[in-house]
Amino acid sequence: MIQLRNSAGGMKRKLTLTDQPIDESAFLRQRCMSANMGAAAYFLGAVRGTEDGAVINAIEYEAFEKMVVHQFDLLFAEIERRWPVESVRLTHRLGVVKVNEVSLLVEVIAPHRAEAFAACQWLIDEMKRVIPIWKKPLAA
Amino acid sequence: MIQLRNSAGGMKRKLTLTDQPIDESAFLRQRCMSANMGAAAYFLGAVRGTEDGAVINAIEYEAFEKMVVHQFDLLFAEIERRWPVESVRLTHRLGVVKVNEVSLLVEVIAPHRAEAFAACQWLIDEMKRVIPIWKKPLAA
Amino acid sequence: MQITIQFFSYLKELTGCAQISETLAAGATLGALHDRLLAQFPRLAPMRKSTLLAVGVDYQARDYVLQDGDEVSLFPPVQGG
Amino acid sequence: MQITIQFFSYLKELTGCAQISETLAAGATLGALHDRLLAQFPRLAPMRKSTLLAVGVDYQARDYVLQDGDEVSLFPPVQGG
Repeated sequence: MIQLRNSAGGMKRKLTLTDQPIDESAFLRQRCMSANMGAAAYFLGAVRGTEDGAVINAIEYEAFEKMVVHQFDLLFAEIERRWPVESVRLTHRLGVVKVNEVSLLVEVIAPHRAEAFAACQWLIDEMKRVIPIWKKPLAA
Repeated sequence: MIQLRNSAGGMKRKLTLTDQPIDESAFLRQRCMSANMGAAAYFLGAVRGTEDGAVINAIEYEAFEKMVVHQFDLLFAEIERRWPVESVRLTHRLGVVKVNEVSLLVEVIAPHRAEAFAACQWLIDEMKRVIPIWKKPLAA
Repeated sequence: MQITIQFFSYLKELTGCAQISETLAAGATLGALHDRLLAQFPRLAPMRKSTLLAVGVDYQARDYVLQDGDEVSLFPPVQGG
Repeated sequence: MQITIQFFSYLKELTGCAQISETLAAGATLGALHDRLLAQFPRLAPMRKSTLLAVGVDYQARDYVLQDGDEVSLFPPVQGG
């Protein structure tokens, strides 16, 4: 498991890459939200039972981990530049993830709803453009 | 506490209006997500320490409850018409809610990310337009 | 005919009451009732345009024709969340 | 100069190897290396335009001038989430 934290002064960031099942309630318990923050936008991605119309059993996620970490760092820095976000946390599971299991959790905390949603959606869109992780469906 | 559920055939819906603190982990434990669903968009709203620049201690939420329930029903029906959403849950706290406490939790489960985010944001936007709930800041 | 009127949020503070009852002639519209209430409670006048009007649990326009026993609600713009 | 090349995802299956090493003349560009790999592994050719190129942990354009010891990575469009 790779964990990357950074909260020196600016926006809090936490990236976790793990080949173990994601503990969503632990993720939530670790949330830290100050009194000036009014909004948390979350996203949870789970492995669906079909991929391109075919029934599957699981997805195997492969990552170029060193580059994943660096590219997320660039994305987090861009979020800090664009929005008044207090905290970004992202956990991505790697390896074999069975149908219905969680592959991704993202949380963005900001003063207001609009910026929390905007940053959360932007982060996921950019992740799907630049973060070197690949999916391989495993047939049922 | 008012709870409204409806899952006869179509989209699952659950509305909760409560004057007790919102138990976020219980809310999450009650999630039900089928194997065809890949995305859950959440939103959490909390009371901020300032309102219009003034430091506050809490917000008192007043509701016309009977109309709140009916108007949410209309919004849920519209979501079902517009997006392939499996489930919508919304919990709104009423009465006095202290700074940093949760006032709103929304969850939308859908096959894919785009529709989960779209429906979740649309629901909150519409809520702020038509649901008869009002805020009264209580000074610190 | 007899109509019940409820005030919510700060409209309630401006009128000094949560609920009143009015007797109206048959065929009276929601808009006519609103105008009468503005005359009766001049402090509501500045909010005239932003005030939302509902009958029962549905929003209605000013030309809505009231019926005996209707429950009318007046309130300011909503602010949930 | 000596360059290491890694393949990811199905590019690795198409080449049959995860990593190779190439000796290039000084001043060679990333694009020139890519062309050489396409000649060496013809099964990569159909993916030529969609293949992403990185040096170290950063994306680079085809005109990037390689340096001795660079680690180059080739991979298909990413699909996290």
